[in-house]
Amino acid sequence: MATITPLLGNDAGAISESKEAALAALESLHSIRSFEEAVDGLFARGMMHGTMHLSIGQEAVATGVCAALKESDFITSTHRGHSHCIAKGADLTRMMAELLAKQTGYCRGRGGSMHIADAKTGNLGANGIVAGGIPIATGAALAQKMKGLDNVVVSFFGDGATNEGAFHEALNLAAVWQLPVIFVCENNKYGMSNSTEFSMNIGHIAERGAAYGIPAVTVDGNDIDAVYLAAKEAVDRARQGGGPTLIEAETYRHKGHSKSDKNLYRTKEEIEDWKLRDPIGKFEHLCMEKNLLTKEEVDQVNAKVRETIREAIRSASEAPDSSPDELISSVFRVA
Amino acid sequence: MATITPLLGNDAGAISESKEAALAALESLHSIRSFEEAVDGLFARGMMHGTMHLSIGQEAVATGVCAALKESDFITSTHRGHSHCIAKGADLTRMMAELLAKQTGYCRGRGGSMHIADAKTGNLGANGIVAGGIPIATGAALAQKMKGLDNVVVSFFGDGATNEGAFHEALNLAAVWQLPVIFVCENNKYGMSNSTEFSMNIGHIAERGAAYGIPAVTVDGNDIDAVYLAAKEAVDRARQGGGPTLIEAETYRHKGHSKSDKNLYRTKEEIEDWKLRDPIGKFEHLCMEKNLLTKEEVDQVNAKVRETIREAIRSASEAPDSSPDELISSVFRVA
Amino acid sequence: MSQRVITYAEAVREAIGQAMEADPSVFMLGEDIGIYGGAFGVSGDLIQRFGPERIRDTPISELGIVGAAVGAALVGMKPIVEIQFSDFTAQAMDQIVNQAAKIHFMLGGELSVPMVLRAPTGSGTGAAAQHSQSLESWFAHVPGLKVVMPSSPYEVKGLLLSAIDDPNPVIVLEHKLLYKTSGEVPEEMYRIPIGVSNLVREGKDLVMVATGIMVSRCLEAAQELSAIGIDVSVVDVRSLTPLDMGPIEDQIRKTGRVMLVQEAPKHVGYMAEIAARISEGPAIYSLLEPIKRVCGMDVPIPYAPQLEKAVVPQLPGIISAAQELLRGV
Amino acid sequence: MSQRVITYAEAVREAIGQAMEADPSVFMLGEDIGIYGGAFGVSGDLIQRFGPERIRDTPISELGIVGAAVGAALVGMKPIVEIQFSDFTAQAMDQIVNQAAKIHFMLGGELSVPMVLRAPTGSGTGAAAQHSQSLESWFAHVPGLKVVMPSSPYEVKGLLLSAIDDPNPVIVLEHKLLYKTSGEVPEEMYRIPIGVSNLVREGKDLVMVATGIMVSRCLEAAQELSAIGIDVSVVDVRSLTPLDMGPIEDQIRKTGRVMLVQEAPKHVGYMAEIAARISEGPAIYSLLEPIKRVCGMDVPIPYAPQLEKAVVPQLPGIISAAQELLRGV
Ligand SMILES: Cc1ncc(C[n+]2csc(CCOP(=O)(O)OP(=O)(O)O)c2C)c(N)n1
Ligand SMILES: Cc1ncc(C[n+]2csc(CCOP(=O)(O)OP(=O)(O)O)c2C)c(N)n1
Ligand SMILES: [Mg+2]
Ligand SMILES: [Mg+2]
Repeated sequence: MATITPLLGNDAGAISESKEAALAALESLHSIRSFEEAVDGLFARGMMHGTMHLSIGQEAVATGVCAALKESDFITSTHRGHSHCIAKGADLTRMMAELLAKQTGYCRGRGGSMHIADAKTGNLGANGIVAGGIPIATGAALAQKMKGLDNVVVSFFGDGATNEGAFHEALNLAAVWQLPVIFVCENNKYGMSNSTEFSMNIGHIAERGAAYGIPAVTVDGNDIDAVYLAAKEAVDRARQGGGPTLIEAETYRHKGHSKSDKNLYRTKEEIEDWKLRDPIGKFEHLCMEKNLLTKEEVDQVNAKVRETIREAIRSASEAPDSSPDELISSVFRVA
Repeated sequence: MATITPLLGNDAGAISESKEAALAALESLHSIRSFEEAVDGLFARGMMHGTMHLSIGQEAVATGVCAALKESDFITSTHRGHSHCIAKGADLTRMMAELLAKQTGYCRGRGGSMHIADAKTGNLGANGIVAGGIPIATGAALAQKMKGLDNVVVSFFGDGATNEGAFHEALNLAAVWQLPVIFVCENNKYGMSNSTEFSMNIGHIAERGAAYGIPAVTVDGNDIDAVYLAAKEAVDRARQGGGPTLIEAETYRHKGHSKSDKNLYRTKEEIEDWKLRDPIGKFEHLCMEKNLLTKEEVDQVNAKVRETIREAIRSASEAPDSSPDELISSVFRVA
Repeated sequence: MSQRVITYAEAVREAIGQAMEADPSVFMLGEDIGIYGGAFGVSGDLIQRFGPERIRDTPISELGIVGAAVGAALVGMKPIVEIQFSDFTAQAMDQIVNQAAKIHFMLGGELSVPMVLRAPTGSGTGAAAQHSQSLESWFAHVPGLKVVMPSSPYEVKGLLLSAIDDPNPVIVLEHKLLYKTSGEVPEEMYRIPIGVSNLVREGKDLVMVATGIMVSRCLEAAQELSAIGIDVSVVDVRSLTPLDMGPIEDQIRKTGRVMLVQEAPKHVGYMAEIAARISEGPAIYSLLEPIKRVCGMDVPIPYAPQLEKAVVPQLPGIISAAQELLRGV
Repeated sequence: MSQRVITYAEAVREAIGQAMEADPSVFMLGEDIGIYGGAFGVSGDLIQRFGPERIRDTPISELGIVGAAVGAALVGMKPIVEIQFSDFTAQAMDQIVNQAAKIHFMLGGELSVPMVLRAPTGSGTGAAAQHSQSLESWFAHVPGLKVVMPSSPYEVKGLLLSAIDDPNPVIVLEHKLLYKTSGEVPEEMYRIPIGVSNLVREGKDLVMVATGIMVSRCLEAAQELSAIGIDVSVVDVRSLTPLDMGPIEDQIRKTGRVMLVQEAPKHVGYMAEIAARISEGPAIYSLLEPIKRVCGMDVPIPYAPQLEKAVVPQLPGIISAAQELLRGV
């Protein structure tokens, strides 16, 4: 097992105000990035198959949002879901094992990157279907309300997903029933090759909240403090029965949409420009500027994370391949 | 053939400002009401089968909107579609024949009330699927734009339909492509038994326009002038390349949702209250008050319409029943 | 068995009510199931008994509704979704097929979706092509879904209670013409296991294999045929996935003749699967005549009453098909 | 026939390009078909040739896209919709099934929907259960839809051009593993009629009936089997609706043995229909052995490469099934 201890249940104001919180957040940010860089490498060397969607550049959204959640809260995730998974506390070895199609992977090698779920940390699953998780999150939130629990559910999705009917129907249900669900849109400006300028006629996805009568806000998704504070407000409201919120976090993916992307639809300049606004660098810089963390401490986190990832790859690689014996018997759960 | 001459292509300001327009509008309003009252009666006497959705009380919306359209413009309609059909100029005999399952009906008896279409008057079809026609209207509008024609398309639908994903996806496409389509929501406060208070968390359906960046307005759907003027503005904008509009027309159906409705979800008082605001009575009153029409003229229209409906029933009844011989050969069009 | 006679709709309602009483995690959601009592009156007074939280009226948004059920099921609830007409499952296919059906397998086995999706199916009410389809073969083809078509009041109560118990998504297709039919139904909570075909009548000349409303129609036909000396077995498939070929093969072995009867259009319909199973052997060796399918025509359901009847198997057609089969034409 | 060899993806692109040149009402719409060139590179440079009006990139909204195509088709355009993976037709089933398929019939015959819906189908790319399905039987079962599964570059160009000409909605399912395969394709605009099965190889010992990618796999198997003295016919079903049983029945009459090969899960899959047609006679009388289906397993498509292969028919499995059929086991 190679786990990190992500920042969950932070309650001490902005993340950059507490050394402990900052360290945990940094560990989460770096774990996501290192995990995905490792995956990218394994992929390039032909050691992974299928397809792969990396969230490099977007790590602050998952990390900032999950910092406002407690363990018993739930999330639904997307095709670009490693960040959500890690920020909610998943075991990196089991994630890596899944991507390597191992029997010890989260999905026993049956799901791959797009389907990682982890019941233990409340991750109800990545989803290969754009917007597929949004109604599911709404239903999980309905269950919390019906059971009288104070858990909340976060649904992560992209800008492109907000053009799907599933987004619309789910937000409407959540609004009508005042469910404890937070809709977090990672607006990375593109749905595959389609920029938001082409796919919608509005400036901000948060404008869509008005159609359902739910509060909506736009935040800088590369500013983990901003993300966290918006999430915290929404989570608190939801937990107290105040209903859903739509949060739009503006961010950017450094890599292409997936392995087969030639990046023809955006400019080098745009990419470089966003790299300057990298959420991890930005957060490290802030912590050091504030004298919250030293360069050494930052490097230590980095080093620890790298070792954890190496360990994850090592033990995942040694695990047995996904077994064909249990295919038929796995379609239905036996009562 | 029993046709009326509905008001199309009005260009002379509010309908109640021109005698000619007022007479034509009144003919349309009465035709819709009389047609549906007749249908209600035939149904009660077991002479019609299937199900039936009546728009009695809502006639001003279809009539007011179509007054702003020209013949070559298109509409898509709904399960509650007689009004749209008649206001756009359909032949009442063929409509009645369809409801009576006759070979001479608009659908040759294959569609019934929920599927009447009339290519000649640009009616692309009623629809048994809630919100089913909205994306279709959008596509028809796309075709007008691509062909460089200045026709517009109106999509009629109910308040309940705006909770469907189809509504969302279609409005977004229309907005992104700036299509000449006008989305007309007949907000009669209920989707079957579900009041808008339960089915959405907003005060006005027009608030949904903001999610797509399209102009949206709420009008009194029982005031034919108000409907017409809003439609006219939207149609003119669309025709000039200004893109789509969402119009919410607030109205009410006097009858139940369909034949099997026991009306348990609304009060007698509410129904009576809305009957006092009946769009036809209101319009007649206005015209007489303005001395635009005399009581006699109004009665004449009424009498003419009644005779037309009687004639429609008479000739439709004499037509041959829908033929079973052409079932198989009618599934595919032969090139 | 009890002598109590209730309708099919009442049997559905009773099953749901009893399950909800027994298990607080069971609830119902769908359009107009509250004060309206359901488009076909199935939920009836459940709203009075259980209130609007557990008999949950929804906006018109089938995809959202099914998705909400999937999400609730994932975290321990047992939702029963009513889709107003089975035709509107088309709106929700992503959540049914890409989510509900696959989650348990695809996500590795920890999570599951104990959801029941009920939908009125079939033609006969003059509601035309978008309100009259029989789409069972779509669902039956999807790995991860169980599919049942209860053929009588007795069947629907027992199968529905099994569906609610089942930790997997189960699609329950209820023929809308059956809702008002009556039959003996015990008051206690009995279960009919999913995945077991039911031999409802035993004869020696031929076997009719049927689903849904065609079961009673075949039984009527069998009755009339017996008057002219033709002795017919009838097997109610009952559970389309998983499918139990046992009683079907037994009867073929005995009678040598098989008629497959469904309302859905013939082409690529469910009965094709049964024909395929038979023709893969060993039952094929017992056939004295080719298999005969008696199915809906390959057309959308028309509105006109005589046309609507003409396109799906009716009693006279079933009877004459049986006679043809026996004459070997 | 021309000697020019191009890929399947190029053949699709060429057909679309030629149709668009010939007819200004033909246009394409779908996700990422513009500058991206399509998720599988099919549209490629069409955006450069025809511009963004006619190679119309869309937001991610499959239901809206298909609905827009239906509406455009109703008023005289000839849209070609690309659904990025056939799995996402689940999102658009209402417009495909309740609208496109039924409009011509249900609305009385005046209007029609000359729409083509193309979608990459099948497994083999490690994309797991939501991106790898073979859903042809859904569409084939719906009256009002035509369904083709082109099995080679030559086939896809000819069938696609027929689909574009057709005044009815046609679903074109392109196996994603075929896109990079090459074959001879004439440059001119030739048509392959929809509704005609194709005998692609003639043998005397047994006939393999296959769809989509299984056609080439069966041809390979036939090749290998011929080396050990087994002489195999292969029929490419090509058009699933309407279905032409002619060549299939001919070959059964000749060989007495039939193997039905599809990638989709076996249960209630398309090949069940062919089995049913055979077993309804007269072809059944020519069978020397029971029918043999070689199909996908009834499981969602798994991610792990060896599992993904294990669940759909591969060459060795097809070969050994043929041998079993000949040995009568
Ligand atoms: C229903 C559906 N349509 C299309 C796709 C193909 N697809 C996968 S990811 C993607 C882009 C999603 O964009 P966005 O929601 O912005 O998320 P991002 O990839 O930017 O994180 C597309 C079109 C899909 N998986 N599901
Ligand atoms: C997709 C779909 N869901 C449900 C129905 C059943 N249904 C028919 S009309 C209706 C109510 C529609 O409400 P609204 O859109 O407000 O139109 P209104 O009937 O008030 O004119 C419902 C639920 C349907 N026909 N289609
Ligand atoms: Mg995006
Ligand atoms: Mg309404």
